[in-house]
Amino acid sequence: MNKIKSLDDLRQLREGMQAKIKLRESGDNAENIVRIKVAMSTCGIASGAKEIMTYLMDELEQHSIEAVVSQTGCMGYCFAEPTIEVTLPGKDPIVFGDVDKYRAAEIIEKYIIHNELVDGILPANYRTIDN
Amino acid sequence: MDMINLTIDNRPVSVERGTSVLQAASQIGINIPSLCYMKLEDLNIENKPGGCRVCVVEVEGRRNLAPACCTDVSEGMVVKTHSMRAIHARRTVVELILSDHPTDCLKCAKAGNCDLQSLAQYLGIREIHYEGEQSTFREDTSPAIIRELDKCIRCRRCEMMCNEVQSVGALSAINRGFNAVVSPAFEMNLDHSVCTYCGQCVAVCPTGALTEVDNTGAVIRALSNPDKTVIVQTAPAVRAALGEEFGNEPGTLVTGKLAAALRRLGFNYVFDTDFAADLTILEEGTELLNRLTAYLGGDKEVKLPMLTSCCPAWVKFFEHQFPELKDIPSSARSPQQMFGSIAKSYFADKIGVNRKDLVVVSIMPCVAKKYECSREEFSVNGNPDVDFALTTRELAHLINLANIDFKSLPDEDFDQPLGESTGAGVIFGTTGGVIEAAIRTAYEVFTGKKLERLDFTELRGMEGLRRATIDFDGLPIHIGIAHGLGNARKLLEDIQQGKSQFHAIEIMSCPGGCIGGGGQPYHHGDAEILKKRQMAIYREDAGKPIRKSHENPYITKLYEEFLGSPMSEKAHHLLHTEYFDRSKSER
Amino acid sequence: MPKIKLSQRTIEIVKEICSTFENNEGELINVLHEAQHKLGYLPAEVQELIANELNMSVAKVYGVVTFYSFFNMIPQGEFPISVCMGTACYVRGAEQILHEIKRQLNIEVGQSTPDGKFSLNCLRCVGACGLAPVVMVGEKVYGRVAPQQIRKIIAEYQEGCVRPERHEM
Amino acid sequence: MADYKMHLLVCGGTGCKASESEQIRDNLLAEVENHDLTDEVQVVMTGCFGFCEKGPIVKVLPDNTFYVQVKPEDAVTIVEEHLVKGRQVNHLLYRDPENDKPVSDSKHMDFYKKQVRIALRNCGFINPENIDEYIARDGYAALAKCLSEQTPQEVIDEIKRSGQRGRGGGGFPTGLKWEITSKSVADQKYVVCNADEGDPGAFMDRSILEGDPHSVIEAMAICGYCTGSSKGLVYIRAEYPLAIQRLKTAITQAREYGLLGEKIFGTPFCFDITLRYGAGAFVCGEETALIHSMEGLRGEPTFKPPFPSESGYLGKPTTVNNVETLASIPVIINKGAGFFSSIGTEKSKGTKVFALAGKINNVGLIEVPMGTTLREVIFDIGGGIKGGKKFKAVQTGGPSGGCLTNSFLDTPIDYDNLISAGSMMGSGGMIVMDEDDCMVSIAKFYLEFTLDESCGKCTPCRIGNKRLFEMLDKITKGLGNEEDLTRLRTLCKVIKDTSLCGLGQTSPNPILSTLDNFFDEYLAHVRDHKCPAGQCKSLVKYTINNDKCTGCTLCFRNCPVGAITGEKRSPHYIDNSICIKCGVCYDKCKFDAVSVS
Repeated sequence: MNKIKSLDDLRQLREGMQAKIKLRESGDNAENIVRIKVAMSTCGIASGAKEIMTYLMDELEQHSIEAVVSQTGCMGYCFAEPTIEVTLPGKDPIVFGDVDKYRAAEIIEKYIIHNELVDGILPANYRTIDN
Repeated sequence: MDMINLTIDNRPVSVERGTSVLQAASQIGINIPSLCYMKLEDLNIENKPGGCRVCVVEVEGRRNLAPACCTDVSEGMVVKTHSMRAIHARRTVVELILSDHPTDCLKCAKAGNCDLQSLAQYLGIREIHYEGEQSTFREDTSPAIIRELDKCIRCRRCEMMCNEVQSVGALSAINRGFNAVVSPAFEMNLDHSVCTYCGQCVAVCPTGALTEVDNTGAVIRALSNPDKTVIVQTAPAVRAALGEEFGNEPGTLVTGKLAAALRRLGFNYVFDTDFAADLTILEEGTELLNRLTAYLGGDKEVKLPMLTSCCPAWVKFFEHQFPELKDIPSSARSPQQMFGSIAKSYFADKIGVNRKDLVVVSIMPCVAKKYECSREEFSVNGNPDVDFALTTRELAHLINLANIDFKSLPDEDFDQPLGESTGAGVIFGTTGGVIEAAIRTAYEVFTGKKLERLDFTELRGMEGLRRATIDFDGLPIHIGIAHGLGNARKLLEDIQQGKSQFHAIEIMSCPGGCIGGGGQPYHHGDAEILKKRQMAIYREDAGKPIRKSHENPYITKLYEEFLGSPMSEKAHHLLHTEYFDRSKSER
Repeated sequence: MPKIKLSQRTIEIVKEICSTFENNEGELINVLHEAQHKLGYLPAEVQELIANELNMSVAKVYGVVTFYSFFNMIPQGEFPISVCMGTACYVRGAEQILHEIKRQLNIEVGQSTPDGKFSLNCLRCVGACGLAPVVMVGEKVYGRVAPQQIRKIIAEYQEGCVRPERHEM
Repeated sequence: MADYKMHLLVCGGTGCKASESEQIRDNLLAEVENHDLTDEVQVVMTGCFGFCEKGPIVKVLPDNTFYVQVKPEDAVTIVEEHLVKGRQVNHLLYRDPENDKPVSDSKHMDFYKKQVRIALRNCGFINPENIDEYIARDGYAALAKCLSEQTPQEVIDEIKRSGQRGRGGGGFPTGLKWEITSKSVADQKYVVCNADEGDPGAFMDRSILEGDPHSVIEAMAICGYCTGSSKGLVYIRAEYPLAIQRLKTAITQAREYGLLGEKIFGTPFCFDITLRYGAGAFVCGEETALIHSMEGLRGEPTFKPPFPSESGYLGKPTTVNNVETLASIPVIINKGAGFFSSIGTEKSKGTKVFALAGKINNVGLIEVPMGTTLREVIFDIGGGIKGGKKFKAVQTGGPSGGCLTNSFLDTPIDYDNLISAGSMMGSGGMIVMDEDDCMVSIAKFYLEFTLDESCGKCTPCRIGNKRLFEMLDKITKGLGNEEDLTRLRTLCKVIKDTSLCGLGQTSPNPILSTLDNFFDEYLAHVRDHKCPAGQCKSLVKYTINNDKCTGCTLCFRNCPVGAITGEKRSPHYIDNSICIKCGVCYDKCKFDAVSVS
């Protein structure tokens, strides 16, 4: 273990460490940031949900967007897997189907950053398991 | 000097910074009653736990009452010492103490001399509103001291004396809460502890929780037995204090009345321990000179400094705490025991009485002397050299009991041959006295010259540790003096570490020496009394026609008729002793 | 008080503890903690030895031992039972629990069962007020204890349990 | 280190640990491994979440799901359902007591809604055994800031401006305390953390030390910098093994990082910390007693002045601060005095941690802004009284405090209000009592505690409290009279007025406050020889109703002392001279035939 010899050392260490517990901070502050749930059931995983989740996390990081990406169970849209649910602060959740990397990038670029709607929204007639 | 102005009971007063409210009040004649607090001025002894809460006073601006003993004055302070609130609190506190105190004052050894009793009287307590369970403890009787802790009020004075002043460490506060009390380890009896029986705990105990073993009954029985010849010896410090018990000013010398009273009590012979003190000087002085001569002759084995050995508490102290130094003190017995030994041999022969029929009583300022005469090595076939040791207080009690009007007694002399003494024997009663007496003799014997100046003021005083160098005709002799065992410990530690430069050291267990002994009339925390007793001792010395032990004609006669010479085989047998390692024993 | 003779090993242990604290009188409480931890309790002979090692009076050591309720001078049961007497436990019925344990074991607080298996003590809050009333057996905490459970808890320890590791005097 | 997608936080506080939370963690780890998720899911044992009533607690992040009363066997379900399938485990969710609806996010629980966590900021959030996590939460930034940017006096001024007062009970301004030590001249000074939390029913300090030990270490170092001291001592209860272990780990880590030791942050400042253990003496919470205890002596208090700030440990100037006080210091430095002083009331700034316990639904550890009312604490956060009983009183301040009734429920909590209400802040224990609690017995309970814990040095506390206890005992046995009540009050006042230390000066408070607020109840005991709450055994009589008793013999068989007699199938009878009033017959009777009077 290296000694912390200056304020800068401490700062560096802190920044490195903050990423590791950011997840907890964001969880605590979820209402005010972007929340994305990736349906991670058997069919979802089979259609590449895991890769999409990692891709989303990386992309959001790149764009410095504070977001919570979590996995959730089957949303019931097996025909449209992988599906993700995006909740912007103060808005209702919107579910996107058939999300591949290209569409994921589009969702981030258009919906999350610029708040424009993107094709492929699934009808919001389901209930999230939270409710 | 930094002065602080304050108001006590509407009177302005200006005192030094660091003065307590209690002291400040007493400076303008306001007496705030206190109980646990005790200060012996100039002796560096202070007990200030702030525990009894009797001295609480009202200080303007403070939420609670403040203990006057521990509250230092501050600028502009306004104190009310006797407001109704303070009086009410004080009375309640004393009632609480009494609610946990036996009410057997009628037969308490301390009745009439008890600080708690006086306080309850002063506060006019006629009823205790808060009765309840009382704490009870097993009574502990040792050869010298009785502990009746039911009467303990947790002032902690004894603990302070035993630890801080004497560094003995026999006592400590134990348990907590309602069961807290002061006790030896494991609540064992004192005789299983490192207690030296110096009796300083007894000397400061405000109640009857700590008292001496009462031997008056045994003495009365002996005196009333026609088959016994009962003789008495009285220690030097007794004559400087006994008067206090009969209303004399502290420092009044009552030597003549003392002898008269003892005679009226029925003792067959009234002798003086001072005689034995002179004898001690010859033995101990000779031993010192022998050691010195050997040392100067290049003997590296010789033990120096030589330590005095007349104080039994001190002897027990080093036996427990410094057993490895046990061949350093002089082997001479204490004057009490030399007296007993000579009385039951030389004198018994002289008057033709069997030692079994001779009862030797000693009047001592000390409680450890009771223990000393019970030591096995000081008896012959189970018959002790000294049968009973009474304290000054016990003697006063006997005198009263016998309806002797002490103050109107004529002055009488001691009997001969064991009643003759010199000024040197007298000063044994105070710190520094033994060594001064020894020097008066040693100088003349060593140098062969007559000593011109007898008053060695450099050896006198109340400093706990004193040192002086005496010129033995060109040879500087370094003297150390300690009174109080805590001070003694410092000198012993130096010896242990090989740092001691002294040739001879005098050690007395009690602060002030024997005048401050545990068997003396209670000083109730007034150190002035000790100083006055000390002055009285030196007065007695100055008035004596002979002031050097070796000039005591009866001592000379004793050697001629009986002992031969100092340190002779016979003298060794009768007047010297050995010491034991008590550090590991079951004590 | 019955005398016990300390084994050479015990003497060494105590001396070693004292020397880790540099035989410093001021470390007395730490020394006592360590000694009790290793020996289970602090008999008079151990206190004498400690006093000797730290160069202080036995009376003082005893004074400290009897001041703090954490220190024991008698051996504890193989399974010391402690009942929390904190306020939260008290208002949730700790007294009844204590009473039931006393009844079951037929001992008073501060005593051990004749077979040396259990000893009973009360302690101040253990800080598990959410679980009040709380009983501890050794280090194990039992929460939300009802008087009816006591028999079962004691039975757990009645037989077949491993004796906690402790040095014999 | 893997980049985890999920964190599972398991409460490692003493309460949850006693309910096997370590086993839960182990099972979770095993399950995570079974499902090959070790690279994605991190399982962390944190400090206390505070919601002890519902422990053991497991929190899943980032979706902030709060599982309560988890059992070791639930680990399988949590991993399979929540982690793998992404479905919350419904039966482990907290249910709103109002409408029985599950609440998954702790933020929406009443228990957490009104809390503001400063001292507890990291408890239940970070792994207390990992210094990195503390650093990630701005840990040691305050120390760095002080050392590199501020003079000791500037730091002291900042703390003085924050208005923080000692959280140990006395409420002495922290900044002022530091200033006095800093101005004392000595070759060595000491910083002492008082972690001898002894109030029965209080566990704030323990939770902080277990959950966030670094915050205390950092604050002690800051205090060392301000007061010019290089040595810190933590006086901690030996009864807190977990806190001791966490603290030791934290000190070792801080030393490895050079945050304790020589030349901290490359400045000339040196500071290190050692531990001293308490040994079960409540009075050692008093600072002079604590200092004596650290010196290896009996923990007896001495008269103040001199205060430890001038003459303390080994006679040197010593700052003694409570755990909670210290834990807030880094926040004050990082966020500024203004942030802290914006919270609270005029004379009591910031937040206060309370240990909520007793007859309350949500037992736990909470932190609220000063000025929050008792009602908000007890009914909103605490969820009201257990079992639908009626609120009777709340005891604050432990053995030094008092019992407050209904009429004080809307009093904003701060130092001064509590004192004028006849209680005190104390260290933060808050025990709620309901209609079944006899207030005379409660007063007696506290007195018994003080009696046990009195050091015995001064007369009023040693003997006075004994007499108070005896009088209360008499009253609860129905042997008291009205005159006793007057004597009780008189003696209480003298004890307060004359005792040597805080313990004795406050020990009569539980009696005085119950005498003031529940005088009728005392009267019932002495006049009618009745205990309205039915708690005083001597005043209770069990009888069997002839009409209802079926003679089933169940009571007869369960009576521990053989006080019940009667033939099978005919009414039984209780001999009250034998009955010990254990209540077993009452509990066992299936026919409601046993009545209490």
